[in-house]
Amino acid sequence: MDYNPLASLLSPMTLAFLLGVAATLVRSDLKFPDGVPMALTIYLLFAIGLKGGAKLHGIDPADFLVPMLAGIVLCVLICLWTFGILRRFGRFGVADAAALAGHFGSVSAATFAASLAFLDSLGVPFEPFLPALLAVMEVPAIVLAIYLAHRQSEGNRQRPFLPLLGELLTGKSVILLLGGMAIGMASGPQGFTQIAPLFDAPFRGFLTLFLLEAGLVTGRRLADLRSAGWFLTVFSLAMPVLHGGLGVLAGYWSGLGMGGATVLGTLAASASYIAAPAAMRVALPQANPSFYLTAALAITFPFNVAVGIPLYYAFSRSLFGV
Amino acid sequence: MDYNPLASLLSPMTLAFLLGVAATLVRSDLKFPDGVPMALTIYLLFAIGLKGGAKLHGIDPADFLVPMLAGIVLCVLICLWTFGILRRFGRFGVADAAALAGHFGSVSAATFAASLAFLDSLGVPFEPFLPALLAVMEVPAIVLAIYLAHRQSEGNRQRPFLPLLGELLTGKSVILLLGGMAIGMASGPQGFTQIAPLFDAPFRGFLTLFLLEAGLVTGRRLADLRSAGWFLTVFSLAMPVLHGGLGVLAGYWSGLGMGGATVLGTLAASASYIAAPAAMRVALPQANPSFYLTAALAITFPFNVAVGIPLYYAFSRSLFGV
Amino acid sequence: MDYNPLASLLSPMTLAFLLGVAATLVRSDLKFPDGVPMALTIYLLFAIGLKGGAKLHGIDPADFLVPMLAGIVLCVLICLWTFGILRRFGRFGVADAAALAGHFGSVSAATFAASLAFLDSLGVPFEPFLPALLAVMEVPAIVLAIYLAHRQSEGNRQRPFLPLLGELLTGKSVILLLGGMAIGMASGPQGFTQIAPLFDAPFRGFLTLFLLEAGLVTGRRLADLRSAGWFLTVFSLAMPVLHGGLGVLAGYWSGLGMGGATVLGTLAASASYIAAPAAMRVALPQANPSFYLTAALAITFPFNVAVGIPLYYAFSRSLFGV
Amino acid sequence: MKPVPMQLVTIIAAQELEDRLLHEIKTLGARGYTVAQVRGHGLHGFRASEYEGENVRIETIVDGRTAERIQQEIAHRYFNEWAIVLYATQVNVLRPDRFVSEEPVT
Amino acid sequence: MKPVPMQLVTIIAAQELEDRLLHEIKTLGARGYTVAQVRGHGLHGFRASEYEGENVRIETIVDGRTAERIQQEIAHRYFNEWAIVLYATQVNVLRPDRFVSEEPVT
Amino acid sequence: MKPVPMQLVTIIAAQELEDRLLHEIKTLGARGYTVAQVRGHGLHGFRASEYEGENVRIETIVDGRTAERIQQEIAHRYFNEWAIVLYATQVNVLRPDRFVSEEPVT
Ligand SMILES: Nc1ncnc2c1ncn2[C@@H]1O[C@H](COP(=O)(O)O)[C@@H](O)[C@H]1O
Ligand SMILES: Nc1ncnc2c1ncn2[C@@H]1O[C@H](COP(=O)(O)O)[C@@H](O)[C@H]1O
Ligand SMILES: Nc1ncnc2c1ncn2[C@@H]1O[C@H](COP(=O)(O)O)[C@@H](O)[C@H]1O
Ligand code: NA
Ligand code: NA
Ligand code: NA
Repeated sequence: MDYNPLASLLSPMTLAFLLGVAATLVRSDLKFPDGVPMALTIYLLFAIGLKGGAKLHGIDPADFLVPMLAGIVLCVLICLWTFGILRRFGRFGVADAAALAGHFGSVSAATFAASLAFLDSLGVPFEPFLPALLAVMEVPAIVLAIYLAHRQSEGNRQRPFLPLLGELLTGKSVILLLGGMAIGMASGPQGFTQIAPLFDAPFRGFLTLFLLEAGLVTGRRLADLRSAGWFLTVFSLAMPVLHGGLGVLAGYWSGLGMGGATVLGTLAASASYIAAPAAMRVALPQANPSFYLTAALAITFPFNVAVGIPLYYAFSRSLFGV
Repeated sequence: MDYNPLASLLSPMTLAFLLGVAATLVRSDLKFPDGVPMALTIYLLFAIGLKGGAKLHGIDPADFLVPMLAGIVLCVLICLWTFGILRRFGRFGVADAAALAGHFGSVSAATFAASLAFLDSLGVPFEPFLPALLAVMEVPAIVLAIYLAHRQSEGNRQRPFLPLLGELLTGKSVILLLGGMAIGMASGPQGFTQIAPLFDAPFRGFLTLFLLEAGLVTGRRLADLRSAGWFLTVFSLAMPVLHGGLGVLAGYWSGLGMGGATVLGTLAASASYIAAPAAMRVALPQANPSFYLTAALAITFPFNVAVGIPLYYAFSRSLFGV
Repeated sequence: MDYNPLASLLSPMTLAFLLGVAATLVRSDLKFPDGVPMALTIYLLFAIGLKGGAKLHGIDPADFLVPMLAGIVLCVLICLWTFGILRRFGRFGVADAAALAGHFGSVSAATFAASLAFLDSLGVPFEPFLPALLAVMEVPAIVLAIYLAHRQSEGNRQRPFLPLLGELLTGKSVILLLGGMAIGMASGPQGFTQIAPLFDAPFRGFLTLFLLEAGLVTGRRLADLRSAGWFLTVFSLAMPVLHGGLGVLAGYWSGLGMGGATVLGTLAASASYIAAPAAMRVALPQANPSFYLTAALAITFPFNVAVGIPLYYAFSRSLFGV
Repeated sequence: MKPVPMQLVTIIAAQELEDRLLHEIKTLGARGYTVAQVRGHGLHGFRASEYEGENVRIETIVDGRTAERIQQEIAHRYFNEWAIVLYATQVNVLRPDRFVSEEPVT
Repeated sequence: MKPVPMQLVTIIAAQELEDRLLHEIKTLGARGYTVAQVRGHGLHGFRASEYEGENVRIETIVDGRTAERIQQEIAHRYFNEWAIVLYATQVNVLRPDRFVSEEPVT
Repeated sequence: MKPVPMQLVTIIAAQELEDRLLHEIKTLGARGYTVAQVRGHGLHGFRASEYEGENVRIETIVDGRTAERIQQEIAHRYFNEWAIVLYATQVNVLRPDRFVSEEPVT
């Protein structure tokens, strides 16, 4: 199998993202109508869930218990050490450090989708239960981060913790991913065939549109890079590489194949920019959104899509000795 | 032909609806952006019309005259007796009883689409002109119900009746269904092939999304069940069974096949929740929307999708001696 | 090759447009939700670009240099003479005449798409670089028209010209068309295959929806026909025929095939109704939008879709001696 | 330019009434209006989804006399049957004549 | 009918707060409200995309006493931590009783 | 906290002007604003579809002096050529200092 790392940079997905960034930089009036980005998000999450679920039919749950545990442990660790690093070396306040830690410990569905599309285009197989990994790795770090912030702040107006946890576990991404998987599993491959012309075939096309829009938003955020400072910039480029490597290793050890390990690496390296910002806005309103949005959306996300995924894949290949 | 009634409950369509209800019950923040539900409605109605029209090519109009008449008569009768029952036994006021009668006498396009998807998945054939049935059965009961309310109310501020009729006959569902059929017929199967990748193949996928959203709205309405009262709840479960049976019989007598009779039963059993609420808001503003929305959307609709359609199909099978 | 001009009138695209007009005339409440028309526009422009770009792979740039130059020259000439005619014979003010000249000198992406769909349905081949033609022919006449208006007006509050040019060259249609082509070219046919299920197969279906909506807007504009006056009405029907003929000739001379010449004719004949109105609102706010919107959207556009395209095609056939 | 007081009349009503209400206020002398999509809750329950119907907020700046006429007319024709909320606010504008009704009060 | 002065209380806040704020104002005596989707910019930065979150504008017409209670309560509970803008305007309505709080002031 | 009167300046204008107008009001001292998508009709005809362009309503709460400056500047620069409606309303806010312009009046 001949592998050309440039091909990933030249995929329609990556290029659409760059087009979006470029359009903002030249001050184009291109703008998706209100509601369309959210509609695309709903489609992507639900489609990921459905497709994964349909393939789960007849798979032994034991197969994915270990990778799942590995994923969750990784998220918790990432959250803890990024919090520490940001506090000590970045000199961030408690709320800002915690919010950022929650973002890096959680995962990005769009990056996940890009990694699947990447593997698909190379014909590399991967485990059907990966969407479940995406779902379970989303929440833990966010919860932990909020807990860290609450513990260290002496504010008396903290929101009670339990309802917050409830809100997170019923957030739209969890509902759509797990709900989609349940539907895909219950209705089986036969059921999925009925809806595949919407949820399977055009998936990469919709992802391309989504990334075009994400590029537009990223472009607007690039102006904030200066206010984010060089520490956060370097942090948002270096940590994904570290986390990606650890993720690939964790995948290898927990029994995933070369494709699955690449995806676990991608998940670990990715920073949430849908679920985490929404949660932080509610739970840590005192944290500055400029920091976490710029880091997750404008730096880590494009880095992973363009450079990270091929990197983690190359590492996985060498690890599996291909 | 082996038939498993559980398969309908486990279709992605039905499950998506249940997911929507469940998401609301656990207070998820999942919500479709404004405009998306309406866009899905427009797509479904237009696609139903186009597909039906394309298949009408070369069919003798005489074939569907009798089923259409049967359908209209059924709608009128349903409207009359539900009005009587609600007035006498339910002790509803004139406006509320009339509004409810209009909903049950009219038909639901989503339920119709679910019944076609159901038959498709079983490989049961049905007549191509059924969408025309859907179109002609929408308006009569609504008009009759408004007339009933106006006749019995001594108010002096009644809106004149004729413009109201005009509004109903040019409502978006009639325009999209009949317009779609006309286009499908005029451009023929060859014309339809050009647009089938949008209006045919992904139809069930879009229906799944639509039902997910309908589930979200239904979930919110479930809280109103109490205010609807037990009479309306029982009514909204029992009448569909009666109407469904009558519809299947009417289909049988008027020359439809087993599939067509199932669909006519479904139409009779279904309660409108797009055209009728819109009409009632304008024509009977004094009627309480909680009653008709809860009955049509939160009770009758899910009942038909999950239980009713397989029931009417089973009845049709036994009637046709399969 | 047997060619039946009626088939174009009976294509789902044309019929959907007529349905939209009819729906408005009977005062239907059919209305696309806010944002959907813009989402469809974005889709169409991006899809046109992607598809064209993917086919450009391995084509000699020299092949399309001459047709492009021919297209631009045509746009400039059209802008100049329509301005003259409207000033002298139509007795329009400077701003109104310039705004109209900019619309007729520019091009309409929807008309372009309709002409491709028309050729496709007849199996007539055309050059892959035509979308680039669409892109380069959009801006020149708009810029020229604004320049004409500014030169002839003694107002002291003119907006500086350069930023205006920048705004036009980074307008969403240019970005999506050229950006789409670049992506299509860079990722090649193999990249396009990945996204074709969204951007290729359902293209005509989305175009049908777009035209349905354009019909709704056109219907509302028809009431303004009276205020537009008979001169503008005749002008908006006659000029396209002239421009269409010249465009076909220019295509023939510049080395395009029969299909390409038909499309260049269509482009010349078409009047912009997305980019030009947006530009004129900003650059010539004193011009009356009723004139240009009614002319471009309610007269020239439907004329081209229903009558013009088959006409230019027939002319091209005879020119090429088929 | 000096700010001059005018009346801003706001109407919140079911979207289905939009065309009729706009026609009324134009007939009563309004020379412009602005419409926004809103959702709401009131004595007639929720109006916040496609099925329940949504509301529109119609705003028109008019002179005092026209404001009164609009309020009285809408109240007279719609208050009994419809879910409508109507109020007037004093605002200051710079070009009063562009808002003043051209028609004589009849 | 004669116009009677009432208070229109407007709250601009993050969409995530919508449900809680509506609950508060209902509890405090508001008998209806109207909600619109808006975007904005303020001391807490931009709120104009899916990722940044959007704002809602909540408007409720209430009697003067309820207006005061709403303003004090929201200020007390939300001003410290949240991006909220809150103001009251005097408006004239025709049917005052439909806006007056039913609950006694406690 | 005690309510303090401030000025709410509202601008209704073509969406194409949004960026420029926001820049103007920020330069003139506004410390925040809220924007809503609206459609409308006025002396310059309809603005209610993608082709006609839509309007935005920009609202900013400022102190009286800034309000006056904004009104005069916008009037001076835009009224001649553009379809713009501009008005000011008195509102009561609880935290006046968050709205008061930081810049000296020049
Ligand atoms: N007190 C209020 N304040 C603001 N808006 C209201 C109020 N009451 C009702 N509304 C709005 O007016 C619509 C109709 O009111 P109602 O007739 O009370 O149902 C509601 O859906 C709300 O959008
Ligand atoms: N001066 C102002 N005028 C109007 N709206 C404002 C103003 N300041 C803030 N807002 C709105 O209130 C939201 C929260 O404000 P802030 O807490 O200042 O970020 C902003 O996103 C704006 O929508
Ligand atoms: N009298 C008015 N009341 C409220 N809004 C208005 C009024 N006149 C104009 N507008 C709004 O301001 C925009 C531009 O106004 P105009 O310059 O009159 O066309 C319109 O599209 C409306 O949205
Ligand atoms: Na991560
Ligand atoms: Na029925
Ligand atoms: Na042209």
